[in-house]
Amino acid sequence: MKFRFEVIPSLCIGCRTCELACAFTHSRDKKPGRSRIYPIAYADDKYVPVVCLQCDDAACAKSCMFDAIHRNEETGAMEIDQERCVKCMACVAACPYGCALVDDIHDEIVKCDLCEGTPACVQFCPTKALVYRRL
Amino acid sequence: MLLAVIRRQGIDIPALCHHEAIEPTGNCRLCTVEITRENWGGWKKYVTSCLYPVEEGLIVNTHSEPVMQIRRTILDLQLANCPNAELIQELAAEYGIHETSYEKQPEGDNCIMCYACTRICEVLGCSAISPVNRGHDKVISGPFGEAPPDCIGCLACAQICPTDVIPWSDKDGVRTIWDKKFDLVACKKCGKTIITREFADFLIERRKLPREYFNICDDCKRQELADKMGGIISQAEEAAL
Amino acid sequence: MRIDSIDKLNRWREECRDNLGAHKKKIMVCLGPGCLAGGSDEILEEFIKVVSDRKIKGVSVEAVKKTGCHGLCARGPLVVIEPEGIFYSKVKKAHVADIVDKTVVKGELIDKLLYADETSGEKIVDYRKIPFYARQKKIALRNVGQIDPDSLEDYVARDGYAALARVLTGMKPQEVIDAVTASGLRGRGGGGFPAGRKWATCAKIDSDVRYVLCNGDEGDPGAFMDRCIMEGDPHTVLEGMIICAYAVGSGQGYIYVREEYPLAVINLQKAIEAARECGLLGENILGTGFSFDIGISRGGGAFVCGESSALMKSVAGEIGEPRAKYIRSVVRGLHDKPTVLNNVESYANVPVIIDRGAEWFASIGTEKSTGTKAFSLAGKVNNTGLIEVPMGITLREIIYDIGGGIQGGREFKAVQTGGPSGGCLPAEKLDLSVDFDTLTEAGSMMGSGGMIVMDDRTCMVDVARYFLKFLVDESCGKCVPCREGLFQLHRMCERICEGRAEEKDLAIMRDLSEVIHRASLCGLGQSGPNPFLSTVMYFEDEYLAHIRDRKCPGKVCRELITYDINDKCTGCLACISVCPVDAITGEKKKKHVLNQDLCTKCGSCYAVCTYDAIDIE
Amino acid sequence: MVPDLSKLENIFESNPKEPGSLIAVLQDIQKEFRYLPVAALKETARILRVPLSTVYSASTFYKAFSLTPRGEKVIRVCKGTACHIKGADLILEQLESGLGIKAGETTPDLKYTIEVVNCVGACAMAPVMIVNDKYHGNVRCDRVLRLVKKD
Repeated sequence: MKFRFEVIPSLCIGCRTCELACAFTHSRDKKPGRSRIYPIAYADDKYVPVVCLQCDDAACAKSCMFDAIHRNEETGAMEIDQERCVKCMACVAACPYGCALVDDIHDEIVKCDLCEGTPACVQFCPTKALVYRRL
Repeated sequence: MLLAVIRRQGIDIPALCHHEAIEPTGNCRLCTVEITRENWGGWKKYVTSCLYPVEEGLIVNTHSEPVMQIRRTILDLQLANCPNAELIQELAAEYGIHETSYEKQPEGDNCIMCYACTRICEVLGCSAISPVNRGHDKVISGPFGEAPPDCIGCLACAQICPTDVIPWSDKDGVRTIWDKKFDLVACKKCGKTIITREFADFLIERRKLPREYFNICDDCKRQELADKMGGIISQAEEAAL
Repeated sequence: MRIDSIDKLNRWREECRDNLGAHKKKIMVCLGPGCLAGGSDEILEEFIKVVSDRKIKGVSVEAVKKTGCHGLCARGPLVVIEPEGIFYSKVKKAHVADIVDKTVVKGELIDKLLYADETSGEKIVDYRKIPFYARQKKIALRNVGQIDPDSLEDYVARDGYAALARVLTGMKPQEVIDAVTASGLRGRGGGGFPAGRKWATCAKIDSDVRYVLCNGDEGDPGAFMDRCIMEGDPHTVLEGMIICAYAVGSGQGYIYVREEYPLAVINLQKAIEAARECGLLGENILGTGFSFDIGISRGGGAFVCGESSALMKSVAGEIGEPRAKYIRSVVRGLHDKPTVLNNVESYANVPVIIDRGAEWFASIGTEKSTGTKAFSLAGKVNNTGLIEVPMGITLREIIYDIGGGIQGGREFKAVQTGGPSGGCLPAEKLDLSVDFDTLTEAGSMMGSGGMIVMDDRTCMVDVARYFLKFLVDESCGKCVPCREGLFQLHRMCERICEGRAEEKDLAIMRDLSEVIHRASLCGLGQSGPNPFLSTVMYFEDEYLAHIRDRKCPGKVCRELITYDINDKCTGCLACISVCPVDAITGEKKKKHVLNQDLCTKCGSCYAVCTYDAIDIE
Repeated sequence: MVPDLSKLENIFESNPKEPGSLIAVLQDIQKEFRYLPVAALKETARILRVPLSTVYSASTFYKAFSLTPRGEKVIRVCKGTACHIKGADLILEQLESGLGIKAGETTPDLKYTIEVVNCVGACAMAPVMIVNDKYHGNVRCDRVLRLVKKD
């Protein structure tokens, strides 16, 4: 892995720009996709942007019986191969952080793919609470 | 295989029994293409591209008239076999067929016998369902036409089915598929359900995943993560003060 | 006794010959499928009983021999008295004592059991002089009907395992392959692929394990040659396979026998055990260091398992659904290893090719189809039975000279070869040469060797419908063109037979046939439309008669015919007793009456009426 | 009628306990019980370590297997080409009307089963009918029932 995605909750103001950026980046057929990132309030006006941690020993990949989730060695992202995915929801159930998601609009299981190396959320975060940096 | 190369070129050819998660078997025949070689002296062969290996010097025609004739006839036959399958209707219409030329099967259940469901179940390691009987009487079913004992209710078969013919439902915390009922794991916090208890147990055992991963739903797990991180941050902030 | 050297085999052969003595009296009772259907097993028992009762000097119970199919099934049950070759036909249990007392003891002939020529009525004593036999040339069937299939001694006495001995001691594997290639032997299962080329390909592939398989899944309806070889001369199949195994470097083989042939399984099993016991099979064959063993795999009753990839799956204990053979089974076959698969008759030819030389074999038959071909002659021909003829013979010679013409002197209409994958040829094709390429060109095919003769009371549309129904039943159901296409083709054929079709349907059927042929996964589907295509090619007028005039010229299709009773009726009650729906009423010696409303047109009355009193319109 | 499953032990003993023995084991079971009892199939799946669905699939794919008990006398009518053109249909019709069952069925008293087979390889004697293992050649439709009842 050459890159790491970092979140700095203290900078997050819960503006949900990342959500919009993510959804629009993943649009298809003129329809935005489901956002893979969520600023979630843990206290009044305090937020944590919850997004896939791209775990080393990732439960999503382990739970996939059809070998559809693999790490992109370039970006470090655990990616779902939609051609192999049969939407059995194993990863959705297994991810300990709830970061494998059902995209009802496109009828797919989705998760953060780090936008192939240029995460839109990072670009659009007004407070620089999201960082993607080379190791 | 040839199909992958064809699709990579952006050429659209139908393939109903094809799925990356399962081995190709060539049931639907729709991905048939015409192949030849310079030294074949004009001789042509019709092969299913999902099964034909890529070879140097192969000349492939994906839309020649005989190939189109094959696809039209197969769709026409499928339209007679499963007149109510939307996917077949759409595809047939694409190939200019709106009404079948053959005798419609009144008992048609929209199954195109692609084996995708049985193959995915085999990949999963359950092989709960299989093709039963042979020839035109062939159906997909559990052993003895009953609820399959090896089924864990994962839904892979119903999801992979190109014509959506495997009925299932999730209702009141219970999933029903193949006439078998499964308890769905309910989130301990909000009650939301995602997969069946048997599927969860299967994953826990086969893939050595901790049981607690399956106790709560994805929504609550995200909230939990936020709360946990928030707690750490708050603590750090307090310590800093 | 274990034979651990070639010398020992040769010495034993001399012993066997002495024991059996070509000059000695022998009573050969045919236990081929045809004669068995006539009760020849009881006749054999009776012979054993009578001969042991009589205590005749020089004729012991050993003189009574059971054999495989002798050939002329139409005249069965058959008994042949050797060495004279006295041929007794239609023998009944009651004749046995007479045959022993008169013919065996005194040398007298029993006139009523002798063969009478179809036309002249002339009696022929020696079967070798009967035209049915005289016109044949036997290579693959050389021992069938001549030896006791359970006796390894019988086989060895007739040069059995001599070819194997020669191969193992004097020939390199490549030389064996060269010999088979030079002989021009082509696969007798129907495809006609050169056997030598198949063996050479298999031998060349780098692999630790190779398999030799024998296809005994004789699924074509109307074919029973392979059955007769497996039942009547099992050792020749084993010897052919062992020679093949030596040539390609295989240590294990399997014979796949169809479910319907239990006797073949028994006889092959006995032969395998006998050969193993003598060191002709198994470890260190004939003391040469070469090892090869054979197992039997029983089929489960599925025609499609005659297809090579399905057969291999079935041998491996799986469901016999074919796979795409873009990588051929000779490269990746049983358990994904290189595999040679030939049929029974092909292997039966191999020992003779080695024994008498490739050149000799190649001199028989035509240039591109060398050697002979076994056929089972059946249908409406007089001499139904098992024959072997040199390639290049004409259909007319087979049907009229050997087959003795059409039953009841009726008119020949068609001959069906190649089973469900083959086709029907009309009278104008009777002078065609019987070889792989000519038959294929004519729209039929050699097939495994079923030859069914049809007369003017056969409806060609019904024949097409019959084969299509067969294929619909036997389709594995995996791929769409075969499962749905043949199903629809059969439905349309049915509509023609029922007089519910339109002329444009024929065009749709032709187009559909083309696609089924091109797009099906395996040979069953690809050749599936042939029964329709060949009949519509040669008998289109019959199709049109059904469609335009709603008439069945062969008077077979029920929806298009009516039965009635004419004045020839003598009131014998036969038709009344046989009518399954009680549509015929009447009293003894009074003309019977057929109620058309009840009649299902099954034709039972016609079949039993001996007074020609049933009319079909 | 409850099948005596203790006979299964011999069958499993005489075949290698591996998935490749599936067809052979099913054949032995069919021979022993004259059909494939459900319990025997479940046991087969367990012992050979083959999915039950595969066992069931094979049981329905091959014609030699029957999932319902067959009669004491299994009458097999050959429908090979030669038999077809020589009137095999008539024989079948006689049997069906005479025994009151259709092809593939068994009489309620488990005495007779009628089966249709695609050629038994005795074409020269067409039409052919087999009662248990006894072949009858050149069968005439008016003699069918007598032959069946006699054997």
